[in-house]
Amino acid sequence: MKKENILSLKGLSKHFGGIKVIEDVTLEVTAGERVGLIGPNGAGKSTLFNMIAGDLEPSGGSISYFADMINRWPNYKRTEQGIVRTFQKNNLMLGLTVKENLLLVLQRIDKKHTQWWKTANKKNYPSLYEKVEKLLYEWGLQEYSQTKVQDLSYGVQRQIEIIMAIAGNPKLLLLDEPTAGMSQLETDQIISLINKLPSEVTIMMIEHDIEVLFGNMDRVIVLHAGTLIADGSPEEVRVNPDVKEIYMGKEEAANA
Amino acid sequence: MKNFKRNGFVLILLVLLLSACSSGAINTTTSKEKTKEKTDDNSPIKIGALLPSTGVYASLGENLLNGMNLYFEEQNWEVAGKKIEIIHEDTEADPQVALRKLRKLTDQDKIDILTGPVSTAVAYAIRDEVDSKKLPFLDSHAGGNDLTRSKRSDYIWRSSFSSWQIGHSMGEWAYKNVGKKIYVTAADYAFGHEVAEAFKEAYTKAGGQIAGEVYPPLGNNDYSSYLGKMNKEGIDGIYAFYAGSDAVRFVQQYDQYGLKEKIPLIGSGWLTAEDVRPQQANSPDGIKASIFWDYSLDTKENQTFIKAYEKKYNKRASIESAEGYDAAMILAEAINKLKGDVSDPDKLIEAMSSVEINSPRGPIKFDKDTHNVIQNLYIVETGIVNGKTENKVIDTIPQVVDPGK
Amino acid sequence: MSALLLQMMNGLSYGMLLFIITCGITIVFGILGVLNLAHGSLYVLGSYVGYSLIIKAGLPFWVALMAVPLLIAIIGLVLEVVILRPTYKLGHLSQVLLTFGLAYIFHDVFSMMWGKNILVVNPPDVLNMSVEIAGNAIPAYRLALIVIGIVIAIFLWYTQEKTKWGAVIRAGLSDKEMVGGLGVNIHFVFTCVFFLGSLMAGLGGVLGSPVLGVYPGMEFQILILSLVVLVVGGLGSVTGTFIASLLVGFVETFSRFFLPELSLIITFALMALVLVIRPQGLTGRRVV
Amino acid sequence: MKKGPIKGTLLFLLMVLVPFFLSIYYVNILSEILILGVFAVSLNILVGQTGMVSLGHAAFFGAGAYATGLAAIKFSTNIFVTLGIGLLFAFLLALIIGLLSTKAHGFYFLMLTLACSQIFYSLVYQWTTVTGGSNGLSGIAPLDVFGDIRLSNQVFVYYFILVVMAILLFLLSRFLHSPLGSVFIGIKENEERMKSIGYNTALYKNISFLISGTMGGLAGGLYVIFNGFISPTDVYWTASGSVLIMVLIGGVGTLWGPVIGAAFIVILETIVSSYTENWMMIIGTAFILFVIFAPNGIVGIFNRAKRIVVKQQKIEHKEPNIIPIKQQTKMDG
Repeated sequence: MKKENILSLKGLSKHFGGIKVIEDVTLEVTAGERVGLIGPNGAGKSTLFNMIAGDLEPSGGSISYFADMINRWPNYKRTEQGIVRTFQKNNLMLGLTVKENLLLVLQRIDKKHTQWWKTANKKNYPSLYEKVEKLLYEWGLQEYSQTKVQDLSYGVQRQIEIIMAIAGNPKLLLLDEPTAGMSQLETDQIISLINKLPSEVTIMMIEHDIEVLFGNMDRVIVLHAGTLIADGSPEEVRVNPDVKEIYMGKEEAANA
Repeated sequence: MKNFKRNGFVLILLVLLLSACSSGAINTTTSKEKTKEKTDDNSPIKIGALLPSTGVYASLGENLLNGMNLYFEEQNWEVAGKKIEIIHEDTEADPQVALRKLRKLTDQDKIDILTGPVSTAVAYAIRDEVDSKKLPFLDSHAGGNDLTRSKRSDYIWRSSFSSWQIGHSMGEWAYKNVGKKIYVTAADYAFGHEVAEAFKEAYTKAGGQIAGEVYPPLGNNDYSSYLGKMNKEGIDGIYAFYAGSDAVRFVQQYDQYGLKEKIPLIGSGWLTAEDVRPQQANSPDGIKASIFWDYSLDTKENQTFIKAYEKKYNKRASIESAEGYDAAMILAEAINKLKGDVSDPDKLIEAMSSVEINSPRGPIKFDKDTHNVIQNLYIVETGIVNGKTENKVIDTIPQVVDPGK
Repeated sequence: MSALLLQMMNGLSYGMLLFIITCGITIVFGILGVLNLAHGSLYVLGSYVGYSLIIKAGLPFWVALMAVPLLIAIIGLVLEVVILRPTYKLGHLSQVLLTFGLAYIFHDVFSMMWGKNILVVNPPDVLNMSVEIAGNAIPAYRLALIVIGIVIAIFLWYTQEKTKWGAVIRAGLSDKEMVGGLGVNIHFVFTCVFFLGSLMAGLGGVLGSPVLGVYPGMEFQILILSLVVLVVGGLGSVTGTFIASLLVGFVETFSRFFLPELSLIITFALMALVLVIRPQGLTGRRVV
Repeated sequence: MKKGPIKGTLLFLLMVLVPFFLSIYYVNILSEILILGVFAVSLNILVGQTGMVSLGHAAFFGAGAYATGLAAIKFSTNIFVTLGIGLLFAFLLALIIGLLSTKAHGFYFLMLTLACSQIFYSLVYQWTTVTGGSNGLSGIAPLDVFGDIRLSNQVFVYYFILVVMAILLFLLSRFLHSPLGSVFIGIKENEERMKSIGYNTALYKNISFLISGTMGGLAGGLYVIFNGFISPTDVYWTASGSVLIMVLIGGVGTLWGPVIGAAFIVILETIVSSYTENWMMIIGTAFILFVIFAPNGIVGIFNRAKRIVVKQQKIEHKEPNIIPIKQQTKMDG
């Protein structure tokens, strides 16, 4: 049984003024795939995500999601249909509690968000509140349930960033450097939780930590200066000479 | 739900209990007698002055109040053996605030007579409240025509002027003395339009022709383009209604843009009033205007008034000071007639309406039909005396009566 | 034809007057992000002090033109250091409320010190006359305003684009933290910008008073006018403010000439139109 | 457990009893506070709930007031018909202005609402034949409630306003704590993220604008019923400014804050201006003190005081409460 394509990009490009940030990127992702995205700073990884998620309008090319051309879909509609993303920098409702942040996601999934006549509490919306509590329990964050997000450490905020995306019923999950700025322990936690996601969820993940990527992804894509220079299994990419020269070389030089 | 029922029960119980032994608003509205008894003793007569001391009309309000204070001070704050007390409330020239302040004056201070306001919008706003409370109200400035026409009330009388009087008085005179074709301009608000309409009515009736008209917004700061419109060949004059800062700018720019040499300017007295002329430098030289009082008016009453005013406040009296002074004089006359008993608003109104005095502006009395003042209007011309502008009365239009419709 | 020419001149001189009045608030809002609602009050204070110096103390107009802006700038400086600086961390809404409170206080101070009448300063004698151009008399002072406006515009443009200080300010526009990183004391930059903005307000006050006069409540009119120009021009750009001032000047002047009854609406309609079509103003950068 | 509704009912009862104790003067002031309270509460839906700072809210007040007043003069003397017309008109105006302005953010939104309301003001001001121009619309007679019951007495008017206010606050408190209410708060907190988790924020902002504008119109309608008068002064941008100040001083984003703010301003203005003409200076000083010492408004002060008093008490149930406006409102875009 051949799996259908969840996402296909054709000749996608993005220009800011005269600068070509993404140039003619074509790629296909099949449902259930786990795809890693790497490339040096400024390669256009986040820009690519922004276009897929609908936060940026492409300058050219097309984006298809299942059978639909979604170029003109606004971002919220893409999210409704299952394209859910996280942000490179934490992007949360800082003044609200952890629970409230999650409720905002889940009440939309449960189609309760247009109800205005009942107070939002556990009595009126038992299943909604149970789901939130279950999520917090799974991630071991019960103790922060009533804490305002702005009062939490960066690492915990990062986890919530990811939980919010996962809670949003993704079919295609776009993770923009989920482990950035986190300790090794936290990184491991997050990766193992991502790995526990149901296998039908397609994941695309931008990551700087190459080892994390190579160890957990089915396929790795390398972007450089807005163009796609390698696409294949982690092993193939690892030995790709172009990648070695352009990306790894620099990285190692920087680390040395 | 249970809660609600219990609360409802408690509510009814409490209402019943309290209505039996209360002294709040519900009681006082049904029995108004308490306020009427006090006038027998030596309590003062309270005059509420609803005048702006902030906002756009602040200086007018101040002058009106000064005029009133001057008169009552001359009487040692005592009329017919009763003390006089003025309670001033700031309207901010805002009808909403004015209504609130009026309620304070009537409900809290229990005033006997009301006077003021400057803004016509305020006068219209408080009209119904004054009427339903039977509060004698002497309008000492606001000039909107309707107050003594469609909005007339038994309890409202006006000692100042109606906009019709200001505009109409000059119509015939302008046809005879200025020319047959005139351009009309006024600030774009109800007062401006009313004055301009009255002028046009009288001027065209006399045979004159209106060359055009333009209404710049109130508080406009650049008249250059309007002046460009007015600068037409073959017109004999421009009739303008502007007051305050508008008058200063208009007259100055009229001079600076070279219209002064070409086209004579006439208008209402506020164009060259006492409080704007010092700011206009020599620009107003030659303007002719119609008004019901002027500093230069050479009567005994006026000369005494302006000297006393200058002595007390160390500045020249303005037309608003005269209005305030007159209003105070009318009220005092009425109180005298009643020998100090102002408890009955109907009697007070009766006494007030029959007052006839020789005020600084000349002889004035009330029109019993319209409740508007009957007064002389003067044509004044501005000239230069000792390097400063001064007005001079050049003609009198005696006893102008507002038609009342 | 000559009527139209006259209106062109009127539009130009009125636009320049607007530029002189509004460039101060643009500088402060554009660079500091502080919406200074007391800017109108600083302008009015400039007018009042100018009046006192010229009419009461009998000093020449030119002396006042030098002295008043400096005085206003110093007052602005004190306000910035004492009252505004502690509120930078509180956010814009707080600054709006605070500067609005200041405007209220100023309002009463003005009426206590200068009374409630309109006061006007006469133009200096040299300029107190009319010049004949194509058969139309135009006040010489208006023509002088055009020249002064252009001079100020060039000065500000040069400062912003060509000097080191301008570079720091432009950097501050795009990234406040970066300026801190450059080793420049950001507080000092803020104070300087506020000083400059107040200086411009004072200058506007003196230059504007022969045309507009000064009276209680004027600060709010000036404020609204400034905000309109600010929005049309886009934030923090001298060029934008210059173009917007002229545009608003021309639009107002011509709408008064052709559609006097609608002139009140047209200015605001222009602002709404600009905002709907180009929310970042005519020349502004898009800040999201 | 549920203290809110009980407290509310008690307060309502207290307010019902007020006319038995206080003179008509204070009852009138209370009526005015309640009306301006409704107005401020309506603006708070925008400013405090959805995070959109508007400086043109007086347009809706004016739309409601003029429409109600004109309806009372021309069509009907029934209070529900006239108020309904006022509400409808305010609703339509909010629809138009909302569609135009909700796309803009921060400072630009503020300026757009200002521009729209000034255009509306100019229309009201210049359309003299209908609105009475600068003189305002006056001579609006007392209206009927049911059959022969007429609001001829200021105390009846007070009760009517009180009942409307109570219903409104009840509905609003339900609404604010509902799932839809939390969407609005989410937009205030982070509109971009709300889009990314699947909310059509433009739609919700428009809904918020519509509710807020219509309620502002209701305040205007009540105002006309109370005063029998409306003038362009109440539509001018300074009126928008003063209601914004009521919201800010009372406490942004709280249910009661705006009402308390309205009371504070009305009382201050009324009392202080009777003693000195320099009341603006005193109000200005009050603003500054609030900004520096009590940025969360009067309600913020209460809450702080309460926290100090009941420091040891454990606050166990914490419903999603309404958060004071995030101080870094994106005014610069």
